[in-house]
Amino acid sequence: MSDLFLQYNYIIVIILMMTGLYIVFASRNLIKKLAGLSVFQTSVFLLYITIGKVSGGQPPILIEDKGYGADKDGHALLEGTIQTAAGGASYILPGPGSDVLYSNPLPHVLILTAIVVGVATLSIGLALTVRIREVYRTIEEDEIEAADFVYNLEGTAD
Amino acid sequence: MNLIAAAAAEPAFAVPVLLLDICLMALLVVVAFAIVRMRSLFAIVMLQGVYSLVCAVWFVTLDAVDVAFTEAAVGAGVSTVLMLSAMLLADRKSTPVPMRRQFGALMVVVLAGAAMLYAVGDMPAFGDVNSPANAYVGMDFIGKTAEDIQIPNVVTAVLASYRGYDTFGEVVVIFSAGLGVLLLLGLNGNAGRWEAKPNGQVINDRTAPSAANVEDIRTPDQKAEGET
Amino acid sequence: MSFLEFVPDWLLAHAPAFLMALPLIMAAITAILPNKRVAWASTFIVTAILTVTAFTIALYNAEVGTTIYKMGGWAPPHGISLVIDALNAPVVVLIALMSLITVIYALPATVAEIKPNKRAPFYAAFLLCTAGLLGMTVTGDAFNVFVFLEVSSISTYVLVAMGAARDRRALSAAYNYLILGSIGATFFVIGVGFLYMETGTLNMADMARILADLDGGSRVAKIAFGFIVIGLGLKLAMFPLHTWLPGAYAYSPTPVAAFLASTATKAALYLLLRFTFFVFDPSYSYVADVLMFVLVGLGVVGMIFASLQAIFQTDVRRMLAYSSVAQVGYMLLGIGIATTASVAAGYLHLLNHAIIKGGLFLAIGAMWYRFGITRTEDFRGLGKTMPLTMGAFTVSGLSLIGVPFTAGFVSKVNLTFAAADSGWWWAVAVIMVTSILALIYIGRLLLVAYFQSPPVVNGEVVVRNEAPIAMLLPMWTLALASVFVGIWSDTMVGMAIRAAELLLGAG
Amino acid sequence: MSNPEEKLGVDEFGRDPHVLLRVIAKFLIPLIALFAFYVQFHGDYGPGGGFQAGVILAASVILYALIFGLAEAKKAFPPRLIRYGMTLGVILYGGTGVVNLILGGEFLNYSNLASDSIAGQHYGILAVELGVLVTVTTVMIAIFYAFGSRQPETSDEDW
Repeated sequence: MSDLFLQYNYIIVIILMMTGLYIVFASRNLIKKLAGLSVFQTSVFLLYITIGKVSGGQPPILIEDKGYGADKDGHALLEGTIQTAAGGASYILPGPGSDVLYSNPLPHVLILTAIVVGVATLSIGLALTVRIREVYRTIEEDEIEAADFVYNLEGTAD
Repeated sequence: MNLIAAAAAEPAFAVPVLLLDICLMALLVVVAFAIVRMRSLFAIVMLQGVYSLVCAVWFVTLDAVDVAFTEAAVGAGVSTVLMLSAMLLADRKSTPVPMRRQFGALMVVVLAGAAMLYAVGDMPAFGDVNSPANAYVGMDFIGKTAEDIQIPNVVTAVLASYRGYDTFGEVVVIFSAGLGVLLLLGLNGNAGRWEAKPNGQVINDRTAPSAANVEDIRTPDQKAEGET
Repeated sequence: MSFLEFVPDWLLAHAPAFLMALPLIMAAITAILPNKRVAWASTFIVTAILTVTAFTIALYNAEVGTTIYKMGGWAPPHGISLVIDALNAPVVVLIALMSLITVIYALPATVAEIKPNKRAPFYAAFLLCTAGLLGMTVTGDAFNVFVFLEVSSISTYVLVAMGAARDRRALSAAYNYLILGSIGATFFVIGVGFLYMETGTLNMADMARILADLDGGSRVAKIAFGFIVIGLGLKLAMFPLHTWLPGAYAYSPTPVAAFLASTATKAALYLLLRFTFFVFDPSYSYVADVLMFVLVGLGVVGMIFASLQAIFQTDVRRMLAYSSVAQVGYMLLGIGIATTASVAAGYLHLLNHAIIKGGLFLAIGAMWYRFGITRTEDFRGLGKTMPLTMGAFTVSGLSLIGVPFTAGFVSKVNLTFAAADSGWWWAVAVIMVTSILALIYIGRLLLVAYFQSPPVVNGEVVVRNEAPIAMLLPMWTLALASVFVGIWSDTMVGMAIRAAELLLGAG
Repeated sequence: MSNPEEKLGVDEFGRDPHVLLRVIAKFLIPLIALFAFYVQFHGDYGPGGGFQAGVILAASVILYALIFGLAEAKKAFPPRLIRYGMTLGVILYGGTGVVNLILGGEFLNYSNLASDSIAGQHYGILAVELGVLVTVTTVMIAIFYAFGSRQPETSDEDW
């Protein structure tokens, strides 16, 4: 049982993802579906970010070593630093002798890309919704299907 | 309180952060469930913005500051503005869906959720520094960035250089979204509107494919705009 | 060999990057070109260069084997790599060639279907779609697949919606496609996320290595596989997940329908092959179970049900769309049997079906262009009024049924033998039955076209009115290609077997 | 919001009821734009980068449109610029990659942009982030213009 407590984040994220998916599947309103899609995708972002979290870590923005050889708490940092090319700064890196921990940057990068993809999809979906509303006078899927059904029976106009 | 005891036993977990996490998660669940129940589209759109904003806050506690920044600007900002302006052009209310028609959706969602919950037991613990995801490629970027690129923000370095090709794709995705919206709506808001009179019968974008009697509700200047 | 001597070394080295960078940059430029003719010309030149590049890549691959291109100079697994091997080189050629053929066809077709001031952005969206499909085919990085999947999907939603200029149902079809396509892509991302959680890498070859070390991995890898199959299943129109497809094919502009029918689902199917056999492995028990029960089961059910649905359609393009769902069933059956011969047959059918369906949709588009034909009963007398177009339709249609000396025959025979070799006699029976169903829905059209007289409109019998040469050329290219493949089948079969050996033979 | 093309008017006494809003906005909008550029060029050192900066820069134009009307915003940021801007961003990004190809490296391998590979990486990241900024800004504004210019068909009484 205590194992599950260490993974509580995944359980919540799964519940959130499925709630978003449920909104997409269960609602018949075009805008509400898109809102659900947005919730679904945002929850997937949460999944990725929780994977990359390191407890006790900090944001993956490298701390510059000011050259004191130790941080303000007096930890020796020499082992963990990298001296860069002439004139460059040196950064404190995780490793033996260093007690700095950074969270995993890779999921962050992936999700930055995914957020952009999400907003692109959303804007196309909304543009389609506006056009559908203009030609069908409704954004309820049932009414749209009913209108299309009539046309499917009639066949197309000559 | 078992949870807090477990957290306290694990030195890496800070209890206040854990409490904050739990509050944020509870808020997210409440907001998501509220969206399910809501019928007013305005409320749904605003709650979607709230959801994104709370997510952004959680991203900060998860050390993903860049993602939090973007999510706040995009999810809570741009998306909400876009959904509001689309809603202005559409409806304000959604019609309720009877419970029996939601049953299929519920089944699908419960199945998918159960499948994922089945895998939870084998997932690495939250915040585990030695999990495969955190011990391999991802963490290498920190050392590599300090060596190869020498900028402090590792996320920028990975985004623009190591995975710059992904970001090129991302720019193209945004470009195609812009292109798509221009094709669908037009910058002056008149794309897709047309009218033709074959055999003296008026048909336009609203009535095609059937030329049945659907009256044209546009104002004369809108029609003129649509012609151009 | 002789051709490759003329290709400069730098092109050989950088061809994989060239394959995406060129259409993506040119799409951006095409979007702002003021003149629609110039826009078409630029699209045509780009797709022509792409086709040459794709053939170069395929020839080079046949000579030197798998090549890896390190994007940005960063070695995998840290950087994104592009991989060209025997599996994706034919798919790259297919996509590039189909884009060239579609662009030639689009010159007259867009006149009827796209407003003049929209044509330059339309061609730009088309180039984006092509680039996205090529991108997801050549990449060796699991997350990069998602990015290019979305590049192609987002432009596809727009292209489908452009059909609203003549039929408003294109809008609701595009919306449905957008919702289901996004759910599919998101499922795929969840799957990749789980795989990342399990392996810590995004490079496909690296994932495969780590999964093999883990002996298939834990429950996380199982669920990852499930989500990837469902996500890609949505994209490739696996049977119960195909509901977006008929609308998208039937109401989109005719060049778009032809291009989508021949490439979009094929690229997704290629990815399914890549993940099932390359990243995962059929030796893991859960992969074998999914192949055996899910892919084969859904494939067979889809073959039968979609063929039956095709028979009852009155709109020809919807009929062809359901037939596509049925044909995807053949490919899934081939993949599901999971022997080298069957995977080769499924892969061969992937390539052949693209040629066949492309030809059919181009012919239907030309008929719509001349006579506004979309319904089956409108085919009356088309053998007389549009003999050349109807000829191309007939050749491609016979190939779809699987008449000897056509491409469809080669792949169906290979699939039948592969099924029989594995002792799957019931699958052989299903292939026979669905071929008969295909005979019914295609034959019905041919009967109407050749044995009924042309309709009388306003007191006059409709006279011969052939499609323009820019439409006939592409459709006959595909029709003759399917005959060519049917008669000289060795090259294609050899390619398919090399691809299957890459997936199964080595490991 | 019902007719966004129309400039927000004055009341019957010739006074501007939104004067406070407009004065504050005039003060705030340049600051927002400035912040966008800070986010852009500080992206190497702290959170931020082309995408976030582009969204913020677009937000400043959107705010201008909301307060002064869409017609005014279209004068300040003409729609014609948008199509070129979208293209320019993609070309900046892709062009950087092509320059790398010409200089003999792989696509998007910035190391050869300068004699020192690290300086080359810095230039490359600067260039591609600029491309992201241009595309994101113009596309966000384009999408807002497209939705804002469309004539709504529901009347305000529906609220």
